[in-house]
Amino acid sequence: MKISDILQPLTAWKNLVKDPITIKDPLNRVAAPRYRGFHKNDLETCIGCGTCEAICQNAAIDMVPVEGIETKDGDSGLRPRIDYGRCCWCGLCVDICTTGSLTMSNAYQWIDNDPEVFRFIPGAEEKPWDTADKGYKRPENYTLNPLKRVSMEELNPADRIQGFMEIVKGFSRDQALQEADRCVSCGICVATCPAHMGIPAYIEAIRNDDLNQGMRILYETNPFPEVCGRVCTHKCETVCSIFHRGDPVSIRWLKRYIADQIPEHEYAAILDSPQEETGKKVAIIGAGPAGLSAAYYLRLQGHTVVIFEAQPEAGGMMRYGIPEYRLPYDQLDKDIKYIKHIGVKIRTETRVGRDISLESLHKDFDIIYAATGLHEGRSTRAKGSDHPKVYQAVNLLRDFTKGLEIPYEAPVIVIGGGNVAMDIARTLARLHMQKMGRVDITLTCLETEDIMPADREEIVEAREEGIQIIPGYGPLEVVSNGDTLKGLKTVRCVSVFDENGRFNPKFDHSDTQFLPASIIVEAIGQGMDLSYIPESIKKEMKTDARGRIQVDAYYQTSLPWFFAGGDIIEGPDVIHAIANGHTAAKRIDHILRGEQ
Amino acid sequence: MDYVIQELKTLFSGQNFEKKRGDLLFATLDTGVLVQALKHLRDMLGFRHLVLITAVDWIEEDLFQITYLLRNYTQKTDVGIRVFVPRSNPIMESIHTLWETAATYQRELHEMFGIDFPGSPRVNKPFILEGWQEIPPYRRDFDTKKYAEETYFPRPGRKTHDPETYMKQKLYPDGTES
Amino acid sequence: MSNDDLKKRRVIGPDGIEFEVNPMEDYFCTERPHPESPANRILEKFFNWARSESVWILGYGTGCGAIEMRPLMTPRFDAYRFGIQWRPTPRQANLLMVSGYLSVKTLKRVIRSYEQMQNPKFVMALGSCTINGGMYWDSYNTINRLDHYLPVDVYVAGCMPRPESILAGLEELKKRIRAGKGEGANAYIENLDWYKANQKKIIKDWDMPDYNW
Amino acid sequence: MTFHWMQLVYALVSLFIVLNVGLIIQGIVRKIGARLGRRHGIRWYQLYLDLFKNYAMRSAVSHGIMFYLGPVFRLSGGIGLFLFMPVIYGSVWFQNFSGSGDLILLTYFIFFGTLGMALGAGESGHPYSAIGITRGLSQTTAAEIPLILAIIAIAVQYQTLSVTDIVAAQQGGILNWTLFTNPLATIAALLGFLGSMMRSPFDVVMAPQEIPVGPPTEFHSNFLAVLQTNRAIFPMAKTILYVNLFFGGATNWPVLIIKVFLLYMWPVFIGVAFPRFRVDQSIRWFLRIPTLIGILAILFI
Amino acid sequence: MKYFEEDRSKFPPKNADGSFQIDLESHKFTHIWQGPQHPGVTGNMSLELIIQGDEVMQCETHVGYLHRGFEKLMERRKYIQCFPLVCRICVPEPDFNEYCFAAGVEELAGIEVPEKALWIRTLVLEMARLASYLMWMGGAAGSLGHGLPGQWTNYLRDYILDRFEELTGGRIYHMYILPGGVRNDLPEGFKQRLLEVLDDIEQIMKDVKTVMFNNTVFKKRTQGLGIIDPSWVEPYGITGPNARAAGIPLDVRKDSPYLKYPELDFEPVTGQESDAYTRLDVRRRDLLITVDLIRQILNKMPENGEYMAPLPNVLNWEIPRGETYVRAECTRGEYGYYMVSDGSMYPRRVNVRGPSYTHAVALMEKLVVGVNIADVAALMTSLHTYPPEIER
Repeated sequence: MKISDILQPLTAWKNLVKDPITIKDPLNRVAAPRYRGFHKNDLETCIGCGTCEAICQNAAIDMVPVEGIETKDGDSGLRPRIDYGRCCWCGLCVDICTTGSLTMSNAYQWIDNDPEVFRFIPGAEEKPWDTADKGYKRPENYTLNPLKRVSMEELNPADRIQGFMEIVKGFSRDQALQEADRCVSCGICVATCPAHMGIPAYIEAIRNDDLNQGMRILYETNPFPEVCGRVCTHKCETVCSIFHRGDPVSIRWLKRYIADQIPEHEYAAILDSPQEETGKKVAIIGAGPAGLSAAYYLRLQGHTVVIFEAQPEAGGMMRYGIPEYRLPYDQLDKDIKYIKHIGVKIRTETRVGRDISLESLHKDFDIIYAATGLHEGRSTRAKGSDHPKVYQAVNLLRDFTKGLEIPYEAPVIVIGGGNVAMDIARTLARLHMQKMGRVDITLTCLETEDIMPADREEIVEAREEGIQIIPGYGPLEVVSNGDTLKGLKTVRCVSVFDENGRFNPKFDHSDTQFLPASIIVEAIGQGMDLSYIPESIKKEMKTDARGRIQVDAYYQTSLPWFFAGGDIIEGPDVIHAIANGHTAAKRIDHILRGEQ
Repeated sequence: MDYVIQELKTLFSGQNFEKKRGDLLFATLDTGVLVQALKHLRDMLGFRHLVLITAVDWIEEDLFQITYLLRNYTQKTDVGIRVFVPRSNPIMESIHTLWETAATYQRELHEMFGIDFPGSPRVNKPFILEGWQEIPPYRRDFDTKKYAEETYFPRPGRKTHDPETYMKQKLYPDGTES
Repeated sequence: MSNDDLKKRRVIGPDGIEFEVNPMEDYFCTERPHPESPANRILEKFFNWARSESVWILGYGTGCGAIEMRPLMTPRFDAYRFGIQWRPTPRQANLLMVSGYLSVKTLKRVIRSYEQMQNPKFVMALGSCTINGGMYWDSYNTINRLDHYLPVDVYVAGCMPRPESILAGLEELKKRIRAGKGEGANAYIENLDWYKANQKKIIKDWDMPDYNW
Repeated sequence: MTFHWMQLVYALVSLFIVLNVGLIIQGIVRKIGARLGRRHGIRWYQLYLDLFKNYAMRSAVSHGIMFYLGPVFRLSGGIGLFLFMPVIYGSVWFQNFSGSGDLILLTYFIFFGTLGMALGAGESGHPYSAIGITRGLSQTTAAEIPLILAIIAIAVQYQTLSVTDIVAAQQGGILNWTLFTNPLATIAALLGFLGSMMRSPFDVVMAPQEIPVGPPTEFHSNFLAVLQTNRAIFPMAKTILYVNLFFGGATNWPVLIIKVFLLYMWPVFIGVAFPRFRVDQSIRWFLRIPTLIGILAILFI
Repeated sequence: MKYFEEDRSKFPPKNADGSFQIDLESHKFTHIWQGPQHPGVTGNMSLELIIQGDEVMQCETHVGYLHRGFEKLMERRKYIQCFPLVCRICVPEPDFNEYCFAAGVEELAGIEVPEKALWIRTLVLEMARLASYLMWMGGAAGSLGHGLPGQWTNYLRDYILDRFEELTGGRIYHMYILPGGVRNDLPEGFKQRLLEVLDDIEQIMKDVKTVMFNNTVFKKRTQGLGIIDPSWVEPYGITGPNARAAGIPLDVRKDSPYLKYPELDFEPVTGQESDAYTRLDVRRRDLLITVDLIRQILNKMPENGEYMAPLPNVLNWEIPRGETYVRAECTRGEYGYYMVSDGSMYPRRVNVRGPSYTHAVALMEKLVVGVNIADVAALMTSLHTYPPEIER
């Protein structure tokens, strides 16, 4: 026992004169700026994707409807409700939040004697911490779900311009798995897809490397996976929840990946075969996407389906409108062949109204479904546009597919800013390259570049291929000298739509341009040809002021035996056509089975 | 580590050698030679520290994997010895004579997996659980969520919606366009 | 070993006489408890004030939340200045702090500790786990809702609640006591059968006396 | 000295004063202890609240008649010690019942409470209580030895057993205090005092960590409140006894309170800086130096 | 003082294996429980003691009061969902769990962690060590009835927790070391504030040394208490400070360096006596080394840099089949995670090897025999056991 050991401890008494270090008012102490306290949610930004719910290991989050939040495209209308009887304040929900709407305040006090109250919808129910500006927010430098797309391999412009080879190479297995991995399976896209394809489900099938399952899911809603995997307008990707912070998932390419991987001869083994024959007969006019889709689903139900097609081959606009470099014909044939395989009969080069009358079809078949599409070009009606060297894009494309010679004399001017304009411009560019070794094509359209209806990548690729794009100018006059075309005078367009959003272009006549041209191609829209419907039937049918057929939600016209769908109802879009073919098929099936 | 592989291979016909890192090796042995092998590792090769004993339930193959992790403090290396016992009759020789502390691990394995170690001290006494009446909880076929929900019934009043189905109900109720 | 102690048996005493022991009857009171009514109004008000300003916590760290007791006891938060003190024995404590999840094994001890506390007594539940299971909502060994087994006066949200939160919870508890709402002990006795049924449902090896006062 | 009924009233008044002083001094001491730990500590009136609260508890479980009597014995020990001792020297009001020969009685009272407690805690049936009692009795006994030796020393020195006389003998200047007239006895008594005040390093009896909470493990509600009352009175009484025996007593309240407080701070001063001795260690400790000093004190008279 | 020591050579009789024959009905023994609701045990566990007089004859450790079945719960959670779970396994220093889990996942998944993240992780681990030691120091003093050091060290720990809160957004459970890196960079001015706390700690640790370690009563109580023979280290699987106090320099930080420890300059602290006092003192000195390590880390840490490796989508994160064992040195010894992945999104099995597993059960039961019951708490804190990592 050392004496110093007795005395040293007594030095503790020196603390008597020191101030206590106690926090004076602990109840109002503010937590650190990064503190993970109670949740806040910006209801406007939130899209209710439910990713927070998916990552919560405590099942603390419920997705619930909130008053005042409408369900709409890209917004489920649900909002997270957090159960503080479960929450562990890990903040993973904040980290993964696809929109960044969910954050945490640095408030931490919630005391109650009723255990039932500890759950609330951040943002919707007022809480004292709603205004707290400090608290945990997702750090900028990392993310729990990759935001960058897997880059898609494409032919470079110099190569692809040489011919009509497909530009997009498609995903390899690794790439597809990597891209599929980015999906958070929220399912927001399903509602936006016109066909309501089971997108998260087939992406999951890719992840699980179970492509057969993926194929089955695709065919549930869409018998054109190869086509849609290439040329779909992918509305789904515009609402992809990941799009809020990064690149959307390449849903279209993933779909194509599934279809590409499975050889045609395996389809039959993977997919459902038709049910027992019902003996009912359905005639379909037009072997385009709508007609074929309707045919496929009707045939699956066991009905006899015959398609009447005017052109030599089935496919409609998919074949005669879309150039081969975007949609190779063998891929289209792969889809169509399977539809034929299950027993759909296609009578090509049979134009209804010319080779066979609608009345006789009505007599032979229980139901008729007309999906004749938009195959008539529309004119700009600019001065001089009736010149023979002014062509319609749809006609040129159709002729080109049929293998006919089409005019290509340089310089070419294409009028229009949509995908059809791009298609014809790029087709002609390839022709130019093949025939002349250079590209001399100018594309002009009313819309400025940011509102051009064409897909962004189309514009980029067109430029890469040497096409000059002059957006924001409207055609004023086609200048010609007899049979030879001189060029096109354009005028700057100030605005395309008026305040009500109606098409009503305004021009600034002080700013005009003259573009020299040998031929001009108009690609500003298409019209329909309903001449196959006899006047007697047309009279009974309800039509609107502009002569368009009126249908109900199931594409049934006022005549119970007559359905109409596809582009003639919805306007030009493959996926819409496929979707309403499917919808009509379901309804027709009901009627044929005598159900309501 | 190569000499360890060599010894285990020749003396105890070890298989499936897996070098995880420079200082971590996993090997599979037969249950029969395990105690001998561990003794050899301990006394001859210097793996004198028992890091842990644990089990993995490979229910698909109907096997329990028991892992013995040993450490050599002079070489600073670890060896993980795997043995497999059938799930239907999980009995393993006890190694509490080699390491006193092994008894604790074996007690836990007995309770949590139902693997028996005859002769291990207090192996049949409850260790962590009290009044447990179900199958041993760490077995894969024991569903903890189901058990918890049936026994402790979570607070009612919770209902969640799947965005995909909810949007379907709202936007296209019977499969048509809105 | 523990269970054997509670079995009926014959023992030889230090003086050599053999006698029978039935611990469940001999050591514990089997009489059913009854609610204790408050004193008259004015006196009760004074008492409640005294109770609220002298909260003695049973120093039983049942779960992770107990780690925040140390800061409360020590200089930084110093709960003593608010009349809060810790007691090592349940007999002398009047607040049971259930600091988070309760495994079944602990619940058994918590119930016994709670029952040994004297009326009026209070229960404060910390953290998500006591409200709806928290992190361990799907664990086979932890309860989900404390209010099924004990009458809870105040819940404090958090995982785990910060000391500041706990202090705020204690302030809330004091308010409730002063308002005469801290009658959990009587509520427990009035609904004893329900509580006991819930408790016995999950404590499969119920080897203790029913009431343990 | 004759007995008047009025003395009862006087005694009650002084009891009341000393109870309050005891509670407040305890509160202040705890605040001082807290200050060393850099915190505020309890409010100075917290002990009143605790006392009220414990009296206000609605239920109480008794384990038998001795369980009930234990705290009562303990309190009577404290009150007895206090009542048979002059509080203010020369004051009619506060001389209590200090007759002649009461030093023996007082030493008995110091031990009386502990014995009563032993019976009560024993009845509670809690093993912790039993361990606490064993510890308490052995340690108190050991701590009493130097005290008793010191008392014998001063009894020999002053040739009386009456506290009043001892106080009287110390009047008339600070150098008349036993502290200076018999420093060895004072040191022995002060060392013994450490042991009887239930503070570190001699508080293993009440230690919460070292297994038992001590004898009061099972005591609660009113029982505990009685013990708490005693805990206010008993140390006060003990300190007053020391003041009377070694520090010249007091002729008025302020002097008494100052002396009591300073003396009370002595074990606190040591206590906060040290952990606890185990009970065997503390017994050994008491039986060494303090006992030696005590014996020396007697020898040097 | 031999006179006080009773002759125990004959009684109680011993069994063949050296344990005592105990007949409770003979009334020569007392059967008591220390814990679970007792301030004298660390955490929520209990010791079932059979004592004769003041001496412990037999001890059985009871754990399981905190069992939540983490290893089972992890089997039904995705890897990222396990991340908030693991830190709950050990409350005073959750970061070792986070680190081990993250390191295990990274190893199985083959993720390269950025340099800066490694430094921050090292910093976080050392801060956690500091916090844990400080709190434990208070407990160790408290178990001997010494309140003051506990008060001081606990407020220092609170300062560290404040720094943690600032850095990680969490006070106790930091949930900061994600597989792949760490969740956030150091905030503005963090280093400065941390250094101030370190200065405080060094200051107070001097006081702790004078008041606690240079204290005659403290020495009397702890010297010679619970001596661990160096030869027990291997059969009982003793690691960390408990082994170091026996003169065996086991320190994972040195033996199998991880994170940035190879770049830091330190020597493991060892002691010779191997009693409770040495164990406490080894930890005190280790604490000071930690303070020094944090200073070194702050000096050497690069200012800028990525702190997170790119992760795949964590919701669909599949980890290739494999197994591994990752260890770290926590305040109590070797902390390890044995992880088995079966190639799915969910771990097949995660087994946590806490150092207390061996210290609190087998070793405790052996050491406590023959000890005075008043010293049991001190013995326990000197082993620095912590129940949740035993039963998980």
